[in-house]
Amino acid sequence: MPEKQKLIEVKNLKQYFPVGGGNVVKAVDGVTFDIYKGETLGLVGESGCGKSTTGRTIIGLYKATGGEVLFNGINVHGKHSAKELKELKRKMQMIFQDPYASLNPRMTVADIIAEGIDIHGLAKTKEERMQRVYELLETVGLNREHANRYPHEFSGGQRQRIGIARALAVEPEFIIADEPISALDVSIQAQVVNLMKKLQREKGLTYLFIAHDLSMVKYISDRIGVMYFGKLVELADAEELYRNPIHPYTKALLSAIPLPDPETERTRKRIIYDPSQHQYKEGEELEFREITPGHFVLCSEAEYKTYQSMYK
Amino acid sequence: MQQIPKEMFQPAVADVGEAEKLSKPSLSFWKDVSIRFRKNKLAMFGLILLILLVFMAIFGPYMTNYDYATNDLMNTNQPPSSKHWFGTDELGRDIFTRTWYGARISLFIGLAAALIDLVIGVLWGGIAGYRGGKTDEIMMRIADILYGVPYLLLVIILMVILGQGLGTMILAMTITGWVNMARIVRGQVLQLKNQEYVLAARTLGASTSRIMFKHLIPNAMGSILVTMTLTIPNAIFTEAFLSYLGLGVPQPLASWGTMASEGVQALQYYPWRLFFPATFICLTIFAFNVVGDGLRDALDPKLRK
Amino acid sequence: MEKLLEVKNLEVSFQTYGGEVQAVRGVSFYLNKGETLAIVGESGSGKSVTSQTIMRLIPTPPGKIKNGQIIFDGEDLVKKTDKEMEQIRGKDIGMIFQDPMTSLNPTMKVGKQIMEAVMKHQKMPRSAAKERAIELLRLVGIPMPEKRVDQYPHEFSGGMRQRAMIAIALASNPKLLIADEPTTALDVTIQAQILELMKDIQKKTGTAIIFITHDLGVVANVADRVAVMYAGKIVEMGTVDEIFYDPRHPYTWGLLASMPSLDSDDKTELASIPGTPPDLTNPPKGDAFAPRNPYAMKIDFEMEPPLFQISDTHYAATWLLHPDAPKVEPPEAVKRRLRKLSTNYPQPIIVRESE
Amino acid sequence: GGFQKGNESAGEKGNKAADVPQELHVNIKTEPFSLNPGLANDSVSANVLYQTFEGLTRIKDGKPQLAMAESYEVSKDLKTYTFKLRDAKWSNGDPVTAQDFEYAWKWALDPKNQSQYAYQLYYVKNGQAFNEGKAKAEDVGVKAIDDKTLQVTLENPTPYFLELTAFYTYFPVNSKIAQKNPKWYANAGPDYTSNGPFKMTSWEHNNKIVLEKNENYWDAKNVKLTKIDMVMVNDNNTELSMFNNGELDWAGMPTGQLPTDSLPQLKKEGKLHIQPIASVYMFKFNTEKAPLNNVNIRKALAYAIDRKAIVENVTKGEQIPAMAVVPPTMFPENKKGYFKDNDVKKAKEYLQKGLQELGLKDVKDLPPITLSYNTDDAHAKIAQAVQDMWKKNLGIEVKLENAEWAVYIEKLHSGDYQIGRMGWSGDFNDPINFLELFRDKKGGNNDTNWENPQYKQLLIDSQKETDPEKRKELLKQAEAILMDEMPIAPVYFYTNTWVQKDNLKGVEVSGLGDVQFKWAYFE
Amino acid sequence: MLRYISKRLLYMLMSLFLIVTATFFLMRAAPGGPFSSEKQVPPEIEKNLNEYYGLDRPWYIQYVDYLVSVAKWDFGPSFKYKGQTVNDLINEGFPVSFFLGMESLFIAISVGILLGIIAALNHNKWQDYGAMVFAVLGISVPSFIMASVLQYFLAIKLGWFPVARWESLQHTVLPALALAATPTAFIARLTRSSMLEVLSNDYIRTAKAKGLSRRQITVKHAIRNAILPVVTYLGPLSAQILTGSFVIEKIFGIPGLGSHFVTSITNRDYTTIMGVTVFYSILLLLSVLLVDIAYGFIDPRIKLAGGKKGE
Ligand SMILES: Nc1ncnc2c1ncn2[C@@H]1O[C@H](COP(=O)(O)OP(=O)(O)OP(=O)(O)O)[C@@H](O)[C@H]1O
Ligand SMILES: Nc1ncnc2c1ncn2[C@@H]1O[C@H](COP(=O)(O)OP(=O)(O)OP(=O)(O)O)[C@@H](O)[C@H]1O
Ligand SMILES: [Mg+2]
Ligand SMILES: [Mg+2]
Repeated sequence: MPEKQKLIEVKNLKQYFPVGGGNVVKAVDGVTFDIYKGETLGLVGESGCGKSTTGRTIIGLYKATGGEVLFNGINVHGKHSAKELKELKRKMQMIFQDPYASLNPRMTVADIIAEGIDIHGLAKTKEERMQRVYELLETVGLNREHANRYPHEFSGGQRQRIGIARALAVEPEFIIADEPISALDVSIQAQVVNLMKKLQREKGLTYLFIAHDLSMVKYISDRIGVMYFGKLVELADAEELYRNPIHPYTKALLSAIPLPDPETERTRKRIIYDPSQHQYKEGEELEFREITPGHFVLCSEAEYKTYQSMYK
Repeated sequence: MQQIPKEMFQPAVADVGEAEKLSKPSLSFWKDVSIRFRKNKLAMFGLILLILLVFMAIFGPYMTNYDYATNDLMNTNQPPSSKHWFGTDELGRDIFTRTWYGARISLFIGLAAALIDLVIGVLWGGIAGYRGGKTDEIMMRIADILYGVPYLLLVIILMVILGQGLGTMILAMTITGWVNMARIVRGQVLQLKNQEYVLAARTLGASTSRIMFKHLIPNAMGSILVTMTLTIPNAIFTEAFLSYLGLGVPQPLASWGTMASEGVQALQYYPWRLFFPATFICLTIFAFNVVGDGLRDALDPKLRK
Repeated sequence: MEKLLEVKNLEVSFQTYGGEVQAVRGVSFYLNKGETLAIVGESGSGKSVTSQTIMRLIPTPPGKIKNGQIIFDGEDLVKKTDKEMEQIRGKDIGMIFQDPMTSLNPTMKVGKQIMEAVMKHQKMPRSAAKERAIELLRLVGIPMPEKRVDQYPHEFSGGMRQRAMIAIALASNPKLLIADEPTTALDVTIQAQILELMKDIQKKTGTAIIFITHDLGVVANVADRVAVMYAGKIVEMGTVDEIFYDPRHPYTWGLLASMPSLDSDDKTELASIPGTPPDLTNPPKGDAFAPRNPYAMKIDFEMEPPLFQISDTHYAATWLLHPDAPKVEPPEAVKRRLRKLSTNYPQPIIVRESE
Repeated sequence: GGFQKGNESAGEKGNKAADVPQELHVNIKTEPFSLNPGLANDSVSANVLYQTFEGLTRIKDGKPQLAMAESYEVSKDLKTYTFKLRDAKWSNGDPVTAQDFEYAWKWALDPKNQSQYAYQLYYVKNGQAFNEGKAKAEDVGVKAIDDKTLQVTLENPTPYFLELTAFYTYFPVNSKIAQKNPKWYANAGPDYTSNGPFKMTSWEHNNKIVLEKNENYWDAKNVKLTKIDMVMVNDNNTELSMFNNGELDWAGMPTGQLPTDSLPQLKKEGKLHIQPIASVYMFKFNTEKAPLNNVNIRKALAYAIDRKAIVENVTKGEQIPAMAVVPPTMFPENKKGYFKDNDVKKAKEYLQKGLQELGLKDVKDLPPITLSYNTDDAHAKIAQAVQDMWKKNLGIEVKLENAEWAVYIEKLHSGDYQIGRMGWSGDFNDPINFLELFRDKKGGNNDTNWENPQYKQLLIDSQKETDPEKRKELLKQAEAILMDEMPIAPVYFYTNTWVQKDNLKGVEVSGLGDVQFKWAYFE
Repeated sequence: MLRYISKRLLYMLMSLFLIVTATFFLMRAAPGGPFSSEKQVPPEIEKNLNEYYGLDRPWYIQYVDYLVSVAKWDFGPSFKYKGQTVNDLINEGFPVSFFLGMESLFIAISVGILLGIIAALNHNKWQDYGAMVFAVLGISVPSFIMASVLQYFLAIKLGWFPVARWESLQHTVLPALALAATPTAFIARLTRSSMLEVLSNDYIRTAKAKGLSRRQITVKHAIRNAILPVVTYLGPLSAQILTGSFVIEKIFGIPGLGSHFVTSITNRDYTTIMGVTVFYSILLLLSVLLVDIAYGFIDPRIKLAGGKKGE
């Protein structure tokens, strides 16, 4: 494998939320991974395991409780001049999980999409700006006519596409896509994914792709991380992960994928993951260990041994 | 079954050119707002009323042969009649004429103070709320302090230092007037600033001012407009209060505020002295309110009719 | 079988300054007791609007039911007053909204929002309602529900909010459950859990479900029948098997062909339906799908296709079923699925003329 | 509504006087500054103190009558008064002694005791010196010879001394209590004793004072009212409304005030009571500011005021146009005054003359003139009326400027004004009250920067003159000088205006504008 | 939370200190003094007085004295009302103003919010317009006119209420109404405007889907989300209203605290100015603090306490 350049380095990232009574929710609890330039890292995991929080912390919407995030070697959470920050912001974009909430109800779609263009001065003239907006609308499968409408006048999927168009508008280098296509019909999903791929090919974009649709994740991702309860439990090449899932949660996940075939669906059995099945002993160190090159699993020393033996 | 010619079942492709055409010209946000506003009858009525009031403020005084200052001590406190449409006051001056002279001052003061309050208040409250933390603390404490120091004392000092004049008056009027606006805006901003769309704008690298003006303020517009419509009557009557301290318009020039506060003394005897200025204040505020409401509705795309 | 719901020729449009958006343009379908109808279709095709119209929840104005009937339990919901609807909503018809973040009250604890639904129709005391809320949260797979009931929506993840919405809808065991993309934000394990839960409830109480989703895997899993919508119309409707093994409408073909497959490691471009969906402000003449239809014929640009019946349960609206139309091959990915179904009529018959 | 009711009930009960409740409800507007006679310095306090306390003399029908004093003797040089006190008691039964007087006067003069009105006692020998810390208390010319004999030595002969002893600063204080409890005057209670016709039984600060008949008063048999409710409502319209509603028996001056706008109607209904008082409304000219340094300009301005129009149409209380400075209550002939009211012709002549003297061709060339007044509706109206008159009659455009009271008075006292309004009232019934004002350029309240040696001399002479007629002559000469040099333009003499229950009788409103309810009763 | 509150209390002290300082210097800079009157006090007496009240000492000593007196909550004797201390004035006046203020606040909040809701629920219907007309009257007619008008019509013409003074509950009705008019109207407008925004939110739709009635939706879902601006406004408002209003007290002859705010200044009664200012400021600062705390309860997304925020 050729030496790849790290675009994002996430080091022992922690994000805790205080909730009533002095309790904290450890939404992200010590996550470490890298994303290489030009690749797509898929992030899957149980709902509520901290995927969105990871994404939001990486882009700097939350101040990390611990750990750091480097973008091209620059600490995202460090102090920056306004100009640096703006540039950094342009290079990193996020597609929000909640399409509707992330659209200002008082702005027309054109203004929403063009916001990034305006901020970074990417269009010289009004016409150019509108041209860009129309282009973007069409690339995400919307109509030019939609430009003057307001977010509440759209269907869920259409809103989601507005969010995608907004992120693409500034031509970023890195996009955190938080369930970007969940509300789209498959044909448009395909259209959007194709577009993302195309951009990746042409412009070397890097994605952190958070999703639940495992077939789509598999299709788009180069590598996939699996999260469970704030921790990354497994990380491997996409193919590898699907072929050889090691962590029991990953296995459970893969067994639960519904298939577009009524017959198989009627008979499918899924594996149920029970965290207690690990039977970790008191004081056992859980670490992210490399089972085979590029395939990491969060496990104890004992498990590590068994996993490795299983593999061979 | 209906007969359909066979050739209709020949494969065909869409005419691309047609799809490219835009059926509706694109409207800017403000154009959109203005269209919506104009469809609101009541708001348009308010606007016309305002224009009428301004018109009268400009031309009203010339519709009679009286001026605002000349006494007619033989004809004091006359009820409205064909000679004096709104009656006369305690010095026999024509209330109609004075009302429209007063309109000039009151409308100007009301608008000027409201605008200044709006600008300062919105910026102050917006920045404090959005920045939060120390900034918020310091800015809001400054507002508290201004609010805590006796206003009357403040104004007396202003009067002594700066002397009478329009500038002093406006300053006196706005020195604490914006605080309410700032508080309201801050409250709204606190509520809005964690909305996803603000976060989204932040990830796009939007500057604070952009977030304020494009995201926070438009969404807080309802409360801002309402607060502003309160600022106007406040200013009109603050002017009367300042006159009391010698800071308002010098006598014998009239303003609605001073006319009303003098008129209220005569409520039981010569009610027209209160009625006319008070009515025009009410009408003005009414007009501003309906215009404000109309604007609010027009700015809220969800409330389309 | 008893029809619980019958929607007849429903037309809904929205007044905007850009013109009238004809979101739903004559939708008819029915739903039996205890049955699950999946609605799939293009994004923006009117699925949510249709389902919200059944609940009479589209905002009016700007929305307006221009035409049609919604017969629920023998009564036409379109004619009901708001007060009467209050008795039906939540109790007889439960609904899961598509946008879980904005559909939950941000200033009310999640538990309370569930309790409210419980208390409204089941007259439960407060403490019992809270127990029930916790139970519901547990049922939808939220860990530590005792703690979570007292949290606010913004402290929930996207999927958890969605599950809270599901809990609200399930709270009062409605006769009809409308689930508008209820599992989009759920991972597959939880999704499976939820689907099982829904089926379970359906078995126990005979709830009928309208299930709107884009995930054809889920459709295959839950649906008895499937309706495919495009541009405000149902273009094809049939049992799951009919839709998956014998689709007739080119849009349905397009959908089935667009899915990536888990088994193949093929990283070539996904098939998608080219072009953009029509703008519903001025829907095109003829078949709305025609401009994107690789099999389009001249007539598609001229006349709306009539509805053809292929079997007792299978309908499709496409000129391709016309006897005069040329025989065409569906795309490769679809062809692989095709099976001969014994229930089909020998010839599709027109059941509704095009206007 | 209410007024009618009040009338009816009064008429009904008029026949059986004994049944009419002898309870009086009046409004005193505000909280009195202090109900310690030695500390009081405002009319509100005065109007309470005149009911509760009594000095050596008491004013009735404008003349001092013996009150606490049974008799008195004056020495030849008019400088020593020896008062014999009558057998009187404090409201708690303690006897009123000469020591109580001595104590009270010295207490007020004592610089330690922050009495603002201590100067009212400066007539007493060494009073001023003691107050300024230049003499000891023993040196002050007031001495209790025995329990019932009080000897007062004066600094100079003071013809009006018996008037002064009716003034509240000269009231006695129950020295026994006051020595024990220095804060005796803060509240009603056992320590608040008084020697007047009424005693204070309740004092709700800022709200209400209740006086009841003092059974220990020496003249109690002549006191008919059993109770006086003094409420504090500082709003003219409210006051009148309360009266109309039957909630007050008296509205208007001297304790309260009627709204100006109500006067014409009240007059028409015949309800209005009007009584002239010793008080003058005037405009002061700053004689050091151009163009008011020119006497002819001042005269022009003064002559061009139409006073009659003002009192009839603006102030409306039958005030008397003032073409003099001493009120007609003291100099009855001053009703006519020294010049003609609204003498536009003369005024124009003076103006021409003045302009000539100033070397100006036209009124337009006059330096700008500002007329100042303290904020008040009445003052504002008068100022505007005068402004208009000057403009119409003389073509002089003056600017108006108003200020809050304290700011205004500061400006006036510091000479930072051109023309300023001022009202002046007498503390006691003597012209000197008004003339003294302009004796010295730097004499505290002069403000006009005007001084005239001749005038000054006349006043000094008058002080030594024992013959009242001759003294009056001297004072009149002085007034004539004042009216010739016109450092002030008098406008009108005040009147007291009020409405009262018809069956209320015997209220004594003095020419100085204070009120006594001692003899009041309802019939 | 506790930490936040104690921090805020500290800031409060600082603000109070600044208010006291500013007031002190403004007060001393204002022309005229406590003893200036048309009959000027002879300079010697004035000297005595100044000495007695410590006004002859250098300003910094006086300033420190004031600070100390504020700290000890002993504002000293009133310069004008001899024999009364400023603490007396406050202790006597405040209960009256407080009572009246509470009454007005109650009216303002309940009627205002109710009107606002009715107007919003019936947007652009006659109820809305009716509420608007009412609100316009309330907003554009200041309390001194409102007071006189109420007095004239309800007390003098109709005789329903006593004209003035502070004696029975009946006496409180008119002043409370007059005092409440503007706040009521403003609260109604604020409520209406934010209710309109809230009512178009999706969660209202969810509430409808649960089958909740309009009333339940309004009470349980809409108000809380719409109330924030009202609460903001209520903070300083309650400090103002509870310490009394000069004009209302004047017109109705009410022995409240409000009149002291004005008369102490026109009288240049230094100690009283200081006392009432400090008293009012404390109330103001406290109510502003309460509002900020209330924010967190009303909208859990607002976190002032933690101060956590990206960047
Ligand atoms: N309030 C509204 N005003 C105007 N147009 C609207 C409004 N609500 C929905 N629409 C339009 O109606 C059409 C149908 O929307 P609907 O939400 O039903 O789509 P959907 O099928 O649910 O799509 P998705 O799968 O993306 O959720 C869309 O084209 C949308 O733009
Ligand atoms: N602002 C917050 N305050 C408190 N807890 C929070 C907050 N945001 C997220 N959490 C908690 O953090 C955890 C992770 O949330 P996150 O949104 O990252 O999950 P997710 O992996 O994106 O899930 P989903 O797939 O359902 O969107 C959840 O338990 C959630 O309840
Ligand atoms: Mg998420
Ligand atoms: Mg939808």
